[in-house]
Amino acid sequence: MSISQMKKSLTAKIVQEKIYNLLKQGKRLDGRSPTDMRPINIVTGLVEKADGSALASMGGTKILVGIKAEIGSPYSDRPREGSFTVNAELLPLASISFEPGPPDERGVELARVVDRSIRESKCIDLEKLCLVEGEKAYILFVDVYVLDYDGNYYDPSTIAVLAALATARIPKYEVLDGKVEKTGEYFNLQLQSLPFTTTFGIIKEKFLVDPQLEEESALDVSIIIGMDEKDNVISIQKNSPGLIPENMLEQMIDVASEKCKYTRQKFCEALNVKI
Amino acid sequence: MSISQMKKSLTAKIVQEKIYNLLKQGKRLDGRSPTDMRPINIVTGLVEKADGSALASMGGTKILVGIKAEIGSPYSDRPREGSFTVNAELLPLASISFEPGPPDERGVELARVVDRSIRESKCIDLEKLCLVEGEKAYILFVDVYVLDYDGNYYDPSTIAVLAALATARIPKYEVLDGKVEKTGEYFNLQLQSLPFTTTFGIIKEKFLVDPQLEEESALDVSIIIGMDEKDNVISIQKNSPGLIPENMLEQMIDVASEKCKYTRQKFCEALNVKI
Amino acid sequence: MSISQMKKSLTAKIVQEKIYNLLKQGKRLDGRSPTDMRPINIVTGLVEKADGSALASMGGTKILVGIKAEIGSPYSDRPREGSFTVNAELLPLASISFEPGPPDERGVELARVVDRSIRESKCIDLEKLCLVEGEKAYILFVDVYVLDYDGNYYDPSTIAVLAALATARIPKYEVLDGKVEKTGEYFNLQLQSLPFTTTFGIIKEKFLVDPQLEEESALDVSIIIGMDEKDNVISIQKNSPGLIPENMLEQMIDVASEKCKYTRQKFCEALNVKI
Amino acid sequence: MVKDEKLKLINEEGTRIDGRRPDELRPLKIEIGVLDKSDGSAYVELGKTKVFAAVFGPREVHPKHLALPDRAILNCRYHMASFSVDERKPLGMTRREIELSKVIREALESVVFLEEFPRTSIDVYIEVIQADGGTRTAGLTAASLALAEAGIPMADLVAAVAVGKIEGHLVLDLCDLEDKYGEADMPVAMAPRLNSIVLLQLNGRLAKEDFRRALEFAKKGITEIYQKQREALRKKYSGVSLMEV
Amino acid sequence: MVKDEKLKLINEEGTRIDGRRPDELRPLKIEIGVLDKSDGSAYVELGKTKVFAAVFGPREVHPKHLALPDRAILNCRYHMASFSVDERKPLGMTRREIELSKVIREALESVVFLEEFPRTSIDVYIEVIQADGGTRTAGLTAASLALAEAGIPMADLVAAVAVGKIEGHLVLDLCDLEDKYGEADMPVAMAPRLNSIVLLQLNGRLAKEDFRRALEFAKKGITEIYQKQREALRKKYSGVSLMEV
Amino acid sequence: MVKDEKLKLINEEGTRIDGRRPDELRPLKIEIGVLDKSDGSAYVELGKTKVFAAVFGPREVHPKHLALPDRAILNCRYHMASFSVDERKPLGMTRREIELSKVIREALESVVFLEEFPRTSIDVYIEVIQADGGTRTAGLTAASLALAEAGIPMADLVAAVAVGKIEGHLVLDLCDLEDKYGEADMPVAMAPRLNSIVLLQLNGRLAKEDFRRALEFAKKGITEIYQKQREALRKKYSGVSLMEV
Repeated sequence: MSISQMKKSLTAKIVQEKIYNLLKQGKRLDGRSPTDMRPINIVTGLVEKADGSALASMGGTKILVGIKAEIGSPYSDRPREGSFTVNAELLPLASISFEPGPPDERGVELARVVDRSIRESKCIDLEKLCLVEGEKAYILFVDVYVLDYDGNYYDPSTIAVLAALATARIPKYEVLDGKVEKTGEYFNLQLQSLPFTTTFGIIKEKFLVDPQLEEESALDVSIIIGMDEKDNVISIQKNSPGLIPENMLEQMIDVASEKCKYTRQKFCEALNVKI
Repeated sequence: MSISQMKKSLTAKIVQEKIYNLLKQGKRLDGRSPTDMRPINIVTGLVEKADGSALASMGGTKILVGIKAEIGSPYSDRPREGSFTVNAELLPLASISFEPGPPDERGVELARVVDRSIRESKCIDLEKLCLVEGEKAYILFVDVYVLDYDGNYYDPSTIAVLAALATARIPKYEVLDGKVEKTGEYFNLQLQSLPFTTTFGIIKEKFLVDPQLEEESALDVSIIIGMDEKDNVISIQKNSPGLIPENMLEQMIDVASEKCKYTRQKFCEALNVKI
Repeated sequence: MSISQMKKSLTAKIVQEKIYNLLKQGKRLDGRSPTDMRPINIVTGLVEKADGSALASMGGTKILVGIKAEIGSPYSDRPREGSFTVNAELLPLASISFEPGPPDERGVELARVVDRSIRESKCIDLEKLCLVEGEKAYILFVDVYVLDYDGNYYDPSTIAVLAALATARIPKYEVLDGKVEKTGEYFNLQLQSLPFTTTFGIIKEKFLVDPQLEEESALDVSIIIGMDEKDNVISIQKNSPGLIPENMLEQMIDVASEKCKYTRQKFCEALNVKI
Repeated sequence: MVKDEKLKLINEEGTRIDGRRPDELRPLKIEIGVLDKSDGSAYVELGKTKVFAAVFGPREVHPKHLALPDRAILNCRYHMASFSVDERKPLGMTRREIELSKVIREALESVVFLEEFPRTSIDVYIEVIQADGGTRTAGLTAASLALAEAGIPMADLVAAVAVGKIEGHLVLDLCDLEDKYGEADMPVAMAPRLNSIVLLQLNGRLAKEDFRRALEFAKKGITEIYQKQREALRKKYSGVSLMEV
Repeated sequence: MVKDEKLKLINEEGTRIDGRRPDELRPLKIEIGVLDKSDGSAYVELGKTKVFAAVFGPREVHPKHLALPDRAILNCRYHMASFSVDERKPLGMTRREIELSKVIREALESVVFLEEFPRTSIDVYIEVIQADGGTRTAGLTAASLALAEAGIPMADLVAAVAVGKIEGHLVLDLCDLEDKYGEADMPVAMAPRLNSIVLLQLNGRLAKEDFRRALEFAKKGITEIYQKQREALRKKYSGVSLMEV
Repeated sequence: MVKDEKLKLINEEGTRIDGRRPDELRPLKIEIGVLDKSDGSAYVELGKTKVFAAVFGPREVHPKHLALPDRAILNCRYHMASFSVDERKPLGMTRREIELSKVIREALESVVFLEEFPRTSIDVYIEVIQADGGTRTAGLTAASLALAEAGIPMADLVAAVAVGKIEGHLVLDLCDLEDKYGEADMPVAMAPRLNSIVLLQLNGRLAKEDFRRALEFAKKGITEIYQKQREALRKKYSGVSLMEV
């Protein structure tokens, strides 16, 4: 059962008015322009026990991602491929609005939106994750934890997941006499695509990207657009109640294309990767 | 923990008085006689993805049943038999008194009472559902959904289950080199018995069958009696608080015998089956 | 999430004062001296369907333990050993303060503290519970139920578990042509150690052992100390909020040593075992 | 369960596997007041079936909005110890336990004067420590005594037993083997003084003609149990207790 | 899913596996008021996709402290019958169902005048009885009609359909096979009179240039569905009902 | 875990596998105020053990009937990231996490002046992002700092460390390997200024005579940690922060 949580109070309306007035002048509360993103920081490898890990921040929002590889059976309809699973938890230490307990609908939505970008862009070569056709394959567990929440956990989550994947060192296994054993060697995942997302917030006929917390609570509606390096749209999620005027969409797609490029560049600089 | 929900309010007592006065004249709120059932309607095969399905209604109460066959292991103490499992959900769209979430005690009781009729009447020949002794057998998942609830979901649930079973086309499997594969053919279950139930409601020293919702809330007590075509009692469930005068039971067994015959006849007409 | 339940009311403070005044005179509410335990009673074998069972009481606190052996796989890092699992339930019939439902943090803590004593004392020879190295081994399920709760369920739980283990008759299995079957014979576990625990309650600078319910609610803090027959400390658990003056610990260890010896003696008498 | 072909549940003389006659109860042991911390409690042993029951209340309802203005809520949990059955029962409530909790509660609601305690709850806990057939009926027999000890007013005690059919013979008080391999199992609970049924279930096949006789068997057993319940209550209140743990 | 190499989803003439043109909807059947006990209900069939929706409310919120002082709470549960899909869906809500319940609820919140019913809840239940692609959009189409029948005031009806890409062609209203083996699936819901999007998701790869055209396809489908919704409402209120169970 | 026979945890000179002396702590790093959205937070690294803690409160209790009239409720959740351990930990709270949440909460309750904030709750969240032994003690060390940063009044800071026995030697601050293959592990938390124990557990075998010495070792470690905690708090309030993400 999904329960509505929209409660736009009077205060929120005053904040909205303020943000809207700024937007009309091309400005925002924290000095950014409507299409500016907050600073991106990426630290990888801080969890040595994970096979890949990254802590990414976008402004005050911090995301920790860890990856663990296990050996399991391939899906029966994809015998030549390994698989991956994305989970996300909105940790209660990240925000007064997050509760301890199993992921609520927001956590589930975050996991599924991140999963969609990774899956549809085919950035992981799943065929390389097969060990023995139809019998043994790698399963990657990608676990996303929101550590500090200052608005927009979508974009930095995708960044952290890609950083963890890009720097992961997966233990190699081999099958000897039917037994699966570690060889002691490692391999890299060699990502085939770098899909990023851009989160948009709309107030009246104006939009902005990467809303911080105060903005987020004042939005009329928000939407996430994911794009790969070939300018394909690979994921969209309208993730709040509200009307999106149909004629705004194309413009947002254009901005998403530009912002995802920007994020990709920052990502590659931080990880010292060529695009 | 099972929690008492009996709350007979003043209104209920007035309704009870009214129904009781009618009963004394052999009448009921909707014009039926005390031992009349509401009209029975059965539609089969509307869910093509199920291996068998039926939508049965008794008056305003509508039940949807679907059957899926899977291949699994036989129980170790019954190596030569397949098996079946009945689940029931009181869907929240069926009634203001049903809540979303896992089945509560009413849903569990419904599933177990229906299961009991099917199991004890041996209407499914479980030995025909064995593929390889001790290793592979068919498992039938029989899922019952109450779609619209106007009293007495027991009797139409059994009808819908039997209709789905009687018209099911189960995909045939075969075992080739240790692998289980579909042959592309189908088989029918050929039911060995047609057990139906009759739900009784008692007010003071009078009883009626197939209570509709308004009557149900005014009953002193209710009981379900299941019988097969050989006049065996195959399931009984007193399913509400209240006293049943011991000397009423035999008479109710006689009426149940007659009503189950009637239901069986309607069922066979609807499905165009001979008894 | 663990939620604080400490609610020391005014009444509790008055009771505390009373108990403290008695303690200063070396006395207690029920006439015991501070280091006296309540009478211990042990009945074994009352659940014939269990492979081992015992009902132990310490004063008004009654614990029922049953053991069931099953055959499963050894842990991959301990291929030559069987295993055991301890579960504990604070049954709602034992106390107005226990709720039905899955074990809360108190039940979990009880199970883990009992488990720790059994595990760390190595009283069960796990290597004797291996059937086929790396493939088949006995798993013992040790289930602890608190039946009547008059304070201190820790010490009698350990007694009941050891009594059930000491008197258990485990069905022997053998592996024939890859199939695991009962031989019809039984074996005893031959415990290698008899670790008992002593529960301490502290009020101001005084302590007592084996608090009954009224005392328990008046304690400043409590701690459980487990020791084996060689005077090794094998488990400690501070199990309530509160400060333990560091200089009281050594003295409590000495008393625990003495009390565990006493319990061991009572245990051996009751079961007619030599130490 | 596939019955071993050689297994005979009842011989030509009508003697059952444990030596009983068809209409004979297993040895019955009843103790009242066995658990100190509840408001009322009882222990019932019927052959190897062993059951505790305890009652708390009437007490305040938490959270308060669940309380009923005109009567008490009766809660009931029927629960089996994991080791009470042949194959270890996993932790948590099974669907069977949920169903039996409901029918047992409804049986008790039939006799307890709930309207005397508005806004409160009465909580009944049944713990089966060994299950050898007839646990719901033994549990109900015990629960009714626990309610009596707790001083909860009732129109009558509830006494309960199962009746069934094995190899064509009607029998009283089935043990586990008879239940498993028999043709029918019918648990019955009555308020004997009121001549009324408070719990009735049936599993199996019972020819219509057999039903009346089965009910007579049940009534015979229930009368005996009711007698022993009253005796135990009398003994309790004359201050003699038997159980020693 | 690995697509069988011989499987052609669309041929050179632009004909799809079920014979449709790229911009053609599957046969659509709409019934209003099919479930008596709810305040409003609807049944929608789009090809083999079959969905019920029912609405309860506005009604009191339980427990009361969850109520909002200035508006109604809208609850929504999207749920699939276990047998609605090829592989039996286990009981309980999957993560997919949880996500879809959220986006569907948000789509409905976009049009319902919630502030007219402070301190109440409006509960929307969607049951998918057969899933052949487009269940969330069919569910939304049905839910919006159920709300209308329940008399809940809305700024507009919501009409919804999926659009996607298969073997390089944009197509309207994907069936399950097209969804599985196609390149992209984009469910779209609109409040047509307001020219606004209320639900939008995308799964797959859609070149930036294709996006505009995909949206046009969706709008075409939505216009047709909207038409049929209004017709069904008209028919309902002129007293004719088609469904017979 | 079966220890590889060749594995030596400590050599004849008393040097441990990571080069430490028996009574030496691992490198300790403390940061305060690392998470902006909580009322207080801290990060503690002890060797490879890495832990975040954050505090919210005092704040209103929901639902209200859980509030206590005379004091604050202290809630605590100790939780490990799935990837913090060698074998991936499944999602959800394990029994170990439930137990540790309880003993950590009780340690904090021993020093926090709860009676100053009646009818409120103080919520402590500990997230272990890498576990290499001593996570509960590092978590407690961090939680106590987070409480301090949140301005919650305490009788003292809590400092904590484990002490244990490996191959016959007492050692301070066990790493994972030493914990797994050693003979005993005893986590200790103290309110040092009060000379009092607030958490004490033991797992393993420790001869009675060893107990006093083990406690001395723990006190030595706790004194060092307490020193660094106070330093970190001083540094925090003089405005210097080290952590950069």
